[in-house]
Amino acid sequence: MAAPRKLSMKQRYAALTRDLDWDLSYVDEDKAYPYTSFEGIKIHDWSKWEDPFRLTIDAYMKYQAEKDKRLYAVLDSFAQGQGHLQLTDPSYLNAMKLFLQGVTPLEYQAHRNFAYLARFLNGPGPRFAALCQSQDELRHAQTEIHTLSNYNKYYQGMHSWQHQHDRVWYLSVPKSYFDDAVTAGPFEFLIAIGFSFEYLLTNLLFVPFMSGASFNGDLPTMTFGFSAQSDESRHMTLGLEAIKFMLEQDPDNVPIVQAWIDKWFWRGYRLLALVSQMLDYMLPRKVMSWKEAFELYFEEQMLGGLFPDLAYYGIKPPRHVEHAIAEKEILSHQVYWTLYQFSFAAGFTTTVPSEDAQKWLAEQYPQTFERLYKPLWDKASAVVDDGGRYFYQGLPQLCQVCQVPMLFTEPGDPTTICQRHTEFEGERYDFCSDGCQWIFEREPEKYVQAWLPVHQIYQGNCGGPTVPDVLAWYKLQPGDNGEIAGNVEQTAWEAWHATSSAEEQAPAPVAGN
Amino acid sequence: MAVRSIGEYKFPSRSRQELYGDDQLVHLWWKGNLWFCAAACFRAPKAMSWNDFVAGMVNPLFSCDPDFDAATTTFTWTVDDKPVSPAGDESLEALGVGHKSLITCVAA
Amino acid sequence: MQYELRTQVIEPRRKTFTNLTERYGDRPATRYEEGSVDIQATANFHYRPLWDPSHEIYDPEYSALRLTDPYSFVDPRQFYYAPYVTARAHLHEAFAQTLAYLENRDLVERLPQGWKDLVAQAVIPLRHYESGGQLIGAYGCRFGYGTTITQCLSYASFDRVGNAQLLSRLGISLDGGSDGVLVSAKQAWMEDADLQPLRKFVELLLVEDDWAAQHVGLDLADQLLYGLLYTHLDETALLGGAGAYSLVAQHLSGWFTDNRRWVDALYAAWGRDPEHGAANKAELSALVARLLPGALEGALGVARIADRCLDAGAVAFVETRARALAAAFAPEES
Amino acid sequence: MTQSTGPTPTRVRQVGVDIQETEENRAVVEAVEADNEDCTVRHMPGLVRITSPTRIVVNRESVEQRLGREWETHEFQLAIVSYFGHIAEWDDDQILIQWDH
Repeated sequence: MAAPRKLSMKQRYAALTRDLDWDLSYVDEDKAYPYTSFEGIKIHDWSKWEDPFRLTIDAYMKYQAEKDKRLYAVLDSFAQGQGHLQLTDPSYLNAMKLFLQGVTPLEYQAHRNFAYLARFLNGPGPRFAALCQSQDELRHAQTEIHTLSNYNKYYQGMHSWQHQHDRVWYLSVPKSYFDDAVTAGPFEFLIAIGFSFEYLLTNLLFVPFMSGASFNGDLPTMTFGFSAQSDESRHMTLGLEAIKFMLEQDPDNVPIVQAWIDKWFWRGYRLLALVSQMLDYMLPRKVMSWKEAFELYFEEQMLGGLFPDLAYYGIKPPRHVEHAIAEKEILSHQVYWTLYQFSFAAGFTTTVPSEDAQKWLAEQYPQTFERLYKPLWDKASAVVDDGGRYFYQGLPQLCQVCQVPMLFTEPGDPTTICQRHTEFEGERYDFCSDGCQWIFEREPEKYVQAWLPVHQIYQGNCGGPTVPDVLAWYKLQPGDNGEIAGNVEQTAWEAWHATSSAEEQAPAPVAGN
Repeated sequence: MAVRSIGEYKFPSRSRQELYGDDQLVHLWWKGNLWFCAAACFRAPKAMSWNDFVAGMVNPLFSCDPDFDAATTTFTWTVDDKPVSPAGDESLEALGVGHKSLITCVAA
Repeated sequence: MQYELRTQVIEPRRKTFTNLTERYGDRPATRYEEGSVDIQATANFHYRPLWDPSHEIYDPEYSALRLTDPYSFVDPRQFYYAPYVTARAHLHEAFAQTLAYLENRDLVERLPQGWKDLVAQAVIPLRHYESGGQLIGAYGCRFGYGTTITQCLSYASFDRVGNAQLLSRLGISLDGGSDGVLVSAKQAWMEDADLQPLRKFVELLLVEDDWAAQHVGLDLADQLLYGLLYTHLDETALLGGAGAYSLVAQHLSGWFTDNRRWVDALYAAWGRDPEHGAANKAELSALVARLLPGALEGALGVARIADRCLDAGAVAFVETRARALAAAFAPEES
Repeated sequence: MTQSTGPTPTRVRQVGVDIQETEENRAVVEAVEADNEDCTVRHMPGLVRITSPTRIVVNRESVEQRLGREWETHEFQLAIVSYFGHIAEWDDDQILIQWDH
């Protein structure tokens, strides 16, 4: 960068990255890049790949080192100042427990599989972009761990996140999602993660989490989130570039890409069911409703902005998107109601929403909350008033594809659970939706392998036949799971705050703004 | 449609019946009752009698609903969408319940 | 309120994550440990890869070299992302300062002709060699088993493209700010008879199945080439009035020393493994026996160019170094 | 942020960029505001969202004027949180976000 006669950013970038590549002559190209033809995608000219960011290693290192310096300074001062006491309420951390158990391992998986792309894409431009993303994803996994490490010292539910990711029932939802992506070929992975996840859905995942952190006194997560997001914009660009590149290379690629968009939109959307309840139920102080986030980040920005752009290539909005739109009124309620019943076996806690929270939910969901869900919460409250607590006495039926308990309802009928099934080679397989059934029927050989937690428990592969056996195998500790009211975290929190001076105004854990 | 793969791609189901010996997985769904967020999944012997199934699996689950009373709540039943009238000592297998079958009830 | 709260001592419930207390006892963990140990998934993979149905997503069988506990290897540098990028930001910043210093004083232009030829004909073309190393590191990052190992390979991959860019920037500088030298160096990489053995060696490494074989092969070539160009010739440069070359070489030899630390630690971990140690040593010996001749041939080509430019005893140096490597990895007498 | 009632009935095809709200980034936000007449600026917790019905341009010179020092367009990476649209150009002098088609 100190060169007196500077090449332009573009020329310098080309000389320092793409031009490093050479045409192999001692081995066949097909042998060196064996994975880019079996999916049916046709690439005629790898050099047509555009690299918008044009980052060279020196610039990458400089800016990333600066970002991490800022982030770790915040983490250190937070730990020194016992910043965790500034949260709105310890129950806020349920969102972060879900994040560490469910999302951090995905960042790590992305790190490893972008390395696969960094090796096996034929073009040096996309290989280098994939290598940068691989590094970034490792950064995200590690900065998340380090951000939440301080909370882990004082709170439950974070101590065995990696062990749990490989074993616990609801974590098979994110795990199977990503296992599905990394076992696909390189182009499908680019559409699955680079495009569908990073571009189509990432804002729905991250921005609510980070705004939620900022609204609930979680400075480190907010700082981590914004810092990670600055990398995400590079990743979004890679995803968008990938899809345009494939579509421009050959018209035969269009139907293949369309099918992947259809599959991965639905796969990702089902994964985000966990985020929907986080926004509407887990945050003590609400940021925005799932419905509003979905309308803003998905309907406006993606259906309104992106898909008209892709229509140029003949790409249509994803199959089954109308079901997702219709579900925005009911999704979070159904999911949290499910987690409420099964949190005895989870690494987080649940409770009946407070009166204020229910008021907020009724305002956000005037069509559905009071009519469909408030009666359930009233009944659950009555159980509590009688000295009980409703937990489901059994294990749920799971969807073979998304692995979420089959809690979703028929399109247009929010009171009847949706049941779909397909027979394949003499065995019956169950699905939560038309979307998941369609995904199975495209590739049944893949989904028959699914490691479904409920089925595995019944096969005796999860520590033993009883619920306590399974919970021990999950490494759950007292206070990790179950009901919020009266658990060890709440008790400790009250004790910590009781010792502070009387004029202290604890931030009120109420809904709305 | 089949998968596109490099090499043969054929793996057994990880939930196939033979993994459960003489038992099978059975789903139980109280249709129309949203108190239960989803249908339940049980492992039950094929030869289990209907009475044992009701006493050992259905009632303990349904009892989490405070409005349920085993003595008075009556149901109509289907197995995989076919109406059935289960009798006391009839086995699940005889009722047409197969691996991962869906037993549905609607409160009368 | 805040002040009083902050003076209150709250006893932590635990010192770190459970996997680390299970491994190391009840003590606080480092950020390196929290971010590296036991991070990769090990169980209950849902599907087999469509592109390789014979393996699990992460599978120790991707290599003949195994560790009973993959985390018996840890990076002696304790690099997780933050210290890694910080260290490399310093490297690139220092290199930029060196280059600026050389350019401001026209020191690259004023290198003796033999040294200019050496840089243009033998050093700059190796940016493609580094680029091959980038692919080898990425391969190991994907197919290695255990985060402590794959993390090192990931950084090594990134380092390679970084090194290639250092060499490229030197080439741009040598050409007074444009890319003429890069163009001729690439042509040499493709066509110069003395560079073909090295290019062939790299290309053949890229199609080795076992990531560890790729990694060991690259390391053998590294030991010969870095030893020759950035250590042996560095001393020659200081004696021969080519201080500018030495100023550049220090950054690359510094990187190589840093990289050796984890590579040597990995060899040691393979060798001392309670279950696989003996098999690992035998496999490593076999790999070296199989791959060293190609690495040597490649490095000798580069040495011949160096000797043409400078008559610096390069060929002799490489041959001696190769004999030492062969001896170091020779099968143990039984 | 909870006051809006969902998407407007006739959708305008916006592009947008979210920038982390910091002292340093204020110059960037001001430069974008000045150089994009039709843009809308909205403050959200911790970040500033800039949207436009046409395109968003970030000019190096405009940022440098407000910052009082040299500014590389690469530095925008330290500011950006998210965007929607397509990064059509990113060179030494300018960053351009718009839809292609």
